[in-house]
Amino acid sequence: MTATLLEVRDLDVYKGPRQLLTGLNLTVTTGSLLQLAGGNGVGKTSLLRAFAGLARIEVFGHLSRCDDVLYSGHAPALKGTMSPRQNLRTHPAGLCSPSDSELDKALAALNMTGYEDALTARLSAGQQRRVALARLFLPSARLWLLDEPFTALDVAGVRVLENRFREHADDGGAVIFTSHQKADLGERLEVLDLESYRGP
Amino acid sequence: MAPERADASLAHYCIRQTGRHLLLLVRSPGEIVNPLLFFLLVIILFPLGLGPDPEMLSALAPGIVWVVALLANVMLCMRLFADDFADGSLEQLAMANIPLAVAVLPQLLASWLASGFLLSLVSPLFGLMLGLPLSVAPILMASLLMGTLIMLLLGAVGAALTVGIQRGGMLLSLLILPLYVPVLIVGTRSLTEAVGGGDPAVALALLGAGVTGGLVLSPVAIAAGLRVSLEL
Amino acid sequence: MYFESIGEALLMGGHGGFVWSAYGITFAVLTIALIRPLVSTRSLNATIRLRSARQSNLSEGDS
Amino acid sequence: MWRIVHQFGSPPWVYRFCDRVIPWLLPLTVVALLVGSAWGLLFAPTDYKQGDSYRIIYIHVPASVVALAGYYVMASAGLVSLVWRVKLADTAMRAAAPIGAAYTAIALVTGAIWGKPTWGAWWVWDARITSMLILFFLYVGVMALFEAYENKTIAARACAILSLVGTVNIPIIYKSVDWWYSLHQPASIKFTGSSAIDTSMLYPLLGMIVTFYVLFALLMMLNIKQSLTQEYAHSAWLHKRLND
Repeated sequence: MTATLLEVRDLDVYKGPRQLLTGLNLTVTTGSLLQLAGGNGVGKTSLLRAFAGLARIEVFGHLSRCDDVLYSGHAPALKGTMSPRQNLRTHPAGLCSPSDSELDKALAALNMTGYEDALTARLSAGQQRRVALARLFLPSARLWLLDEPFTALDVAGVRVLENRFREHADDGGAVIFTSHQKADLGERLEVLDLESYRGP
Repeated sequence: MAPERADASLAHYCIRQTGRHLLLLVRSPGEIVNPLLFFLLVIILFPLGLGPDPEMLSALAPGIVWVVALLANVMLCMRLFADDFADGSLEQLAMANIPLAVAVLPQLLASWLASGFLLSLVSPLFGLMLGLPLSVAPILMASLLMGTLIMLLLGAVGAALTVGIQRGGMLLSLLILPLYVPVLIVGTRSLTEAVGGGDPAVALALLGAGVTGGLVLSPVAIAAGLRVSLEL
Repeated sequence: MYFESIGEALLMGGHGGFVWSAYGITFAVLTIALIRPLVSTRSLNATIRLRSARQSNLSEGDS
Repeated sequence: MWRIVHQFGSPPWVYRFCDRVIPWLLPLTVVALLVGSAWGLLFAPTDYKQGDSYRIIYIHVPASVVALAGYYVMASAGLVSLVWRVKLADTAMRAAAPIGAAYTAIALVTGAIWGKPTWGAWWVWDARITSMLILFFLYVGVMALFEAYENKTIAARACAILSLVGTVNIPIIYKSVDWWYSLHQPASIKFTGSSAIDTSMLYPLLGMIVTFYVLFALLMMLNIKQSLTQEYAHSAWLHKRLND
């Protein structure tokens, strides 16, 4: 049963006086993997934030989506003075708090076992990135909106994340992400090149 | 996908977020101690500036205590959302599947507990320095308890609107000081009535009205302000 | 007119200085508020006409 | 499920409206201003208590009244832009702010000048004047907030919110200042109370109040036309309009 998670009809996105994107039409259903591609400054992040509902003032047109959304932006939303466990248990976007076993399983999937209770500030940038991505390995929302999820990840990390994407899509979820390099997700991956929707 | 959980309710979320912010405040004590230190230091300035004469000081004490509490609140509001905005937590707060106006309340409660609440507990000691008799202490504490909460709620609106602006501190005080005028007037009035043997009930009642009105109305403005700042 | 002469109107029983200065300041502020947008609009219009004029000879030139 | 409605509102229509109205409204308002001032200054009788310094009320009272009304005009434009996302409402709000601030400044200056001969002090902590001072800072706050943002579309949304918050607080500020004033000052000094004022003095005052309202509208139209010209400098409809 494929339900529509996100629907966009003739969407225009502005950045102050400049029109970034125009006339965008898109429907994202369960099980789809969508990559937003395009050069720097074409408006990938702005579009993703529009999908998330964080950008509304300069977005015009019809945009409707399901309420069950997980957004991950450039900033990892982690507090340095807390441990990964505390960060993930009291995550501001998480309406329900994961149990310890789910937490350990998620952190293990990103081979962060042993760091659950260390101070996040003392972890390396790559490790902090993995803690931020651990949310994807917890029971989470159906529609994922991920901004550059593969940055600061080593090869192993990228592969783990790609598998998770496929798994999530098979479970009836959907992933929309921005990325510079081509993601190895096979033919299921649709790539939306925003260059063709560039404003005047 | 995410199975409906027993603790997925709003109340659990708010309790968890309040705990989170209290933990953060405890872990970085500067956030709590600064307003209190500021309050003590600035109170000490007035006798140095105006002279130690107890009669004159106790006559001016209500105004001094309240103006200093007001300034401490402005300082607090400058840092209110700054860290969360910088590290992306504010974004995630807006992405929580509940109204932002409700989601922002735990942080305000935690900030108030760590600042206004403590300030009003400590204020009788500072009041003594200004010649405020201990008999007035309960009124002083009650009025500051409510006043600091109203000022935090109003200040948070200004903070939400200026969090995205570099060096937004000066602008913040310009935005919220006019809104603080009624709180200052009513708060000082409650103290002067108490010191003068009059009846502070009217002023305290008005402060109570301010708290309830503030709790209902300002979260909506704060949420709208945060959404604007998140657009940057 | 209420006053017998212009001189008396200026004096206003000693208060003239205050009254006329108040009116002077008010009219100054209102004049500035009135003139500023007019001048700015006029100059903007000039640049727009200039640009559209240049565009039209450009299109004539190469057509 | 939530969705965003298309933006609407037509700048060309408003521009044409301003173009048609301003040419006759501007001279009319200037004449009304001059006639009203002359009436108040030269033809209205003297006040037996205050002498001729009372003539300042013919600009102080209208400026104060319209300054306060101007804030509500600005806030309602903000509300329209906030709720129906009409870009023109942003322009109207931005146009109203500086004029309201100018009116408040006029009210403060004329109030201070009036205070000197009447009560011997340039600054009198009268309830009206104090509230007017706070209103001035509310205006300055809105304008400063608008300048602080680089992206002016987002700035307008922030200012709309701030002006609505200000609207809710203005009655509270005015009432609390009155309460503060009644405690510290015996009610002897009634600045602009509703004292029964003789009709020969009342008519010029009413005339000036109406004139100041019309002037506020005129100044708003001028500012709106100016910002539309700036904003739509590259648009075809403006080129056509300016060239024919």
